[in-house]
Amino acid sequence: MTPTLTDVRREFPILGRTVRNGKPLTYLDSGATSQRPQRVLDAMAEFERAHNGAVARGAHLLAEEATEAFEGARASVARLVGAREDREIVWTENATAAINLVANGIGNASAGIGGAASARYRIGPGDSIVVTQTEHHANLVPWQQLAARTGAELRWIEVDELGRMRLEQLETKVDSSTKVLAFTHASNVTGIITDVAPLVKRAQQVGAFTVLDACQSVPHIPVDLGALGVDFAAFSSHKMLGPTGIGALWGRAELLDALPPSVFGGGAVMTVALEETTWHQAPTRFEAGSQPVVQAVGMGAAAEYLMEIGMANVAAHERRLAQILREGAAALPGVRLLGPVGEPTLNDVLGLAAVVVDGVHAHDVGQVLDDHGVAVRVGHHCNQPLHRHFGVPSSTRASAHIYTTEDEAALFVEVLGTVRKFFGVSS
Amino acid sequence: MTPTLTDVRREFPILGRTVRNGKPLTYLDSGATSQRPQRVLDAMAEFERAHNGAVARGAHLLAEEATEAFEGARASVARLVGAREDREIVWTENATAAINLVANGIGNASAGIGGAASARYRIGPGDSIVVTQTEHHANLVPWQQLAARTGAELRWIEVDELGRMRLEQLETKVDSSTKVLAFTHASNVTGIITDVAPLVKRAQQVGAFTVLDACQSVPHIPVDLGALGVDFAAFSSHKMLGPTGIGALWGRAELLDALPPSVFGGGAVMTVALEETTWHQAPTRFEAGSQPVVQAVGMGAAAEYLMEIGMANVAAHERRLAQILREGAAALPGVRLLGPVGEPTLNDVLGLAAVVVDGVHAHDVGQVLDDHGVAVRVGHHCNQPLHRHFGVPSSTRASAHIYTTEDEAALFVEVLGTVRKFFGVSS
Amino acid sequence: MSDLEQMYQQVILDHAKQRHGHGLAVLDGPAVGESHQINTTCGDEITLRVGLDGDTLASVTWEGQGCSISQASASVLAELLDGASLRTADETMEAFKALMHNRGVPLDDEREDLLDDATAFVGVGKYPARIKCALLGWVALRDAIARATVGTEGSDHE
Amino acid sequence: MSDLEQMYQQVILDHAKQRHGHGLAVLDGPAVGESHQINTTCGDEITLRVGLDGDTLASVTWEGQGCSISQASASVLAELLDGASLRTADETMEAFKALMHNRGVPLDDEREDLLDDATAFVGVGKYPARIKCALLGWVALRDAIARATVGTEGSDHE
Ligand SMILES: Cc1ncc(COP(=O)(O)O)c(C=O)c1O
Ligand SMILES: Cc1ncc(COP(=O)(O)O)c(C=O)c1O
Repeated sequence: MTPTLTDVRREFPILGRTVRNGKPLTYLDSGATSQRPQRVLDAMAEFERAHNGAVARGAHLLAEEATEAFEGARASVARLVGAREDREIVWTENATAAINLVANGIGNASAGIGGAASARYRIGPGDSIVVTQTEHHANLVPWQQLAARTGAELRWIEVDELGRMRLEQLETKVDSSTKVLAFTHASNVTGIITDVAPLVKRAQQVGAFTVLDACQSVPHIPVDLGALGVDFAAFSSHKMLGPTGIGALWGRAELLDALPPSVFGGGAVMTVALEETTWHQAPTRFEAGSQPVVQAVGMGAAAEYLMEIGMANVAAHERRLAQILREGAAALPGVRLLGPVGEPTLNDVLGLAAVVVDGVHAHDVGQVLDDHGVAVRVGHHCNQPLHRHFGVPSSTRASAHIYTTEDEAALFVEVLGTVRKFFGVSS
Repeated sequence: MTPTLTDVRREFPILGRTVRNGKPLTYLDSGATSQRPQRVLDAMAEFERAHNGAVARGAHLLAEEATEAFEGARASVARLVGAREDREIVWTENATAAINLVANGIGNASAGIGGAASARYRIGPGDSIVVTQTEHHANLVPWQQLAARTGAELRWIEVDELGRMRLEQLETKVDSSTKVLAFTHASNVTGIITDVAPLVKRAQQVGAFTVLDACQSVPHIPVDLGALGVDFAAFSSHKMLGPTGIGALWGRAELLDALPPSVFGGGAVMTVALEETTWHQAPTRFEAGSQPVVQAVGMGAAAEYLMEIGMANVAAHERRLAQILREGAAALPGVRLLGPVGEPTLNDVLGLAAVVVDGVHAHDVGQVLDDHGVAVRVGHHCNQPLHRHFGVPSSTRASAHIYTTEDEAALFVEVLGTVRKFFGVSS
Repeated sequence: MSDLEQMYQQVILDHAKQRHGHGLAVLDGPAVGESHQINTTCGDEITLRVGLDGDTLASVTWEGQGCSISQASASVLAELLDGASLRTADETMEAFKALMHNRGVPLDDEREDLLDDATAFVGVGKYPARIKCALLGWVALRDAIARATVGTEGSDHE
Repeated sequence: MSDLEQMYQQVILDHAKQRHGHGLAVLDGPAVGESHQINTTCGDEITLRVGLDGDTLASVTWEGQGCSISQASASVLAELLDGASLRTADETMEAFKALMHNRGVPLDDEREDLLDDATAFVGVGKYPARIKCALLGWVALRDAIARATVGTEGSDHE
């Protein structure tokens, strides 16, 4: 990385705090939510102190300044992810809301809302929606519900014993009935980074829309959504060094312009009579009500920071951490790593490791780590189908970000190695 | 007020800034978005600096502290609005999202989602939804769309020449076909505060659900939602001294538990198989995906601050400002005040004034005010039907909050008095 | 003793391995109640079944999977309350809840006596996120008793 | 001259009152284009209609309502470009856009000449929120020309 790791860590005040028993914090829960650098917090504080006003609504100076900051942030995020136009970025509450925006938009189109312009989105009985077995609930449940609402069939592409999508199933599962293919860019459990090309290719062959869950990719690896060939993508600010309370949907401009909104209110509508309403173009049509303005400013600052460091540098840094976490954990007796391990796949995996300790419940594993100041996530990480596939109810996940050190990754492995002894599980 | 106005103003750093031509800022756009006191900004900064972690998901100390802060904020907001249980407060992106949550939930129930438990929400052809002519787009468009989606009929209660709801129409417009009666607690154009009782009474007679748009009431007057007798209510943080990016839906617990969600994802679901899903109770079922955690902390701090000052004191302060703004504006030649003026109604009106200057467009009026440092809102304020009723396309609105001084209100009136001369409009 | 050791006292680790009352008893009749509870943070589940004989908990059995805290807590509960009066069960439940919200501080002697082995859970009170684990079986118990009392056998809790 | 006076120069106030080209001309034929534009901040609208005679803008008329900036801008536009060549129209549009994004600073002499009365809008560039108002008619013009050029009369823009 261009700035040293020490430089980076100095930007994150929370990393200096101590936790249980006065131990220094070892934050390995960035996959759930990342920390924010001081410059992101400062950008937001400065906005609050001096520029807060209603966006795109007032004629006064504060309103102008707020609008400029808000749209400037959109441009920053657009640049980070390779959007072709700024307006391809739609602000949402989080990534979950972004995916729901697409699913509910298709649902509304299927109910006739949006008229002829949205006819291309209509689905119904006889059509299919395809997801994969490694999806986060956020990219599964909206499609289940859309299927229930429209009568379309929900199919899924299975994964193998390491959690890799069985791409050979694309031929059979994705067919001329398929209207939507939704899949993750990187798994929040196995860390596997998806090879997007064959999925896009197959979807294009059959004329299906592609929806990419980019929640775990945008914060950690270089992503050029325009080049990937997908149609829509969702990601969240709080996982990419930005604040909570905001996420983004990216979509091809002409597709966004044809998708009916599903949240209705001020700002999104061009003219409102009591009888009927006409929508704006994207992104405005989807941004009903007062927007998360200061959060956009923070997310924009986070995007700028990531670009300053360089996403390739971020990815390289996390690749080293992946190696320590994954190889270290996999080598421990009685510990099972979910997903691939070893040199050949390390380039295709995020800096995280989800593990199952034989005979010890994840919650108990996490508690021992916590006692050493190591913050990890326990549970199914909103990914029950994949855990079920692995035959476990839950796991313990350590996940890194740009501020994570190799020593921290090693500490996770070290403490993990003591867990079975603590609970008196024979090895 | 218990703290002096000087004390209060010191809490808002932005009020000390200068704007065009070095003029001090006169912020009269609080109806669009309020400013935030230092203590709200500090509560959020402290959370970021020391307690940020994934809520309700981790076993580590930060996750525990974050969860405690998040739920503590819910309790503060619940107390401010008279919720009977904390879980009656559902976090949303803004008030618009809160109203859509109810409308889309009813839409989903009508499509069979939510099963028997949600049958009470089903509507369809032959049913009616009733709104009023003074609704903000946020409390109109969702109902229009729900009507379009379900085949129900949309009706509206008209307003009189001063913008007051014609309550005598309740008898005819609200009948046994009515399933929803949605209305505002206070108008963002006329400032009129609604007498809720007759609307609730009529809705209860016919068995309709009531949905209150409390966006403009919660920040400005004492509100006890439990006592008002309504079923659901929506309000936004950014209008009540809290941050952008969060709002709340309040609803009676047993009603929330029966309403199907319309945004689907992690956290909201109890168990997820690829085939089907079961929902949590409220509020969790509606809080899909990572939540606006730091925003909740800010909104909670804002609620605590308002309770410390006392909502009755807030209301009394703003009533004086209403008088200066409204009587002052109405007395100017060539200026028309939208809504009531004068002693008899002053108790029933917010601290705002929307005016139309004869022969000068609202945008031009706003520009002259801006040149004097006076920040107001121009346009239709997301309330086109009411403007159409008044026969004007737009208006200029000055709106106050706890930090507004009488001098500021007087300055608005003074500058407003110079506008026609500036544009050479004969008086 | 560190906080961690205080939470995972030996008696807890033992109960987590040798689970009392584990395995649902086959019961019949109107005074049977069953409750299924899930801790959604981790997916832990417990199904608990009670049989009433007048005012006595004639049978308390359960099955489930989860962390050592939830399993041990259900086990201690079954050991303590199998055969107890409804009144004792009520008081014990209340005492256990109070213990959980006491932030790691023991209760008064009277309630400590009532709780017996369950006092070992005192350390859980320092970990708010784990209180749900410890209460899972107790929530199921209260619900199962309610169902048994109204004389309807509920199979699930929805 | 204050910023405000610089924005609202007399020539602008005059045009806002005496609007050139106001009232849509009745035109016929394939080389007619019309565009309807709305500024959603304030609800201002403009409908602008052009008729082409080869490469010449033979007719530029409009109707609409709005603030003095949007009305004056449409009026100046109609006065400047009625009878102009498409090429001049293009260059003038580009120059006007450049002026708007020049933050209150005049352009070079060549473009100033082209803009003529429209240079009076220089002050608008200091008010980003008002740029949309000033551009409303120009956006409609570009759209109307495009519609006329493809030879289809578009009635609305969706
Ligand atoms: C009366 C009223 N209702 C609803 C809203 C919408 O609130 P928000 O934009 O925060 O969603 C507003 C504010 O714009 C309002 O004034
Ligand atoms: C792969 C993946 N998809 C979707 C989500 C949902 O993101 P959010 O909770 O920010 O909506 C997450 C994070 O929880 C995730 O890891």
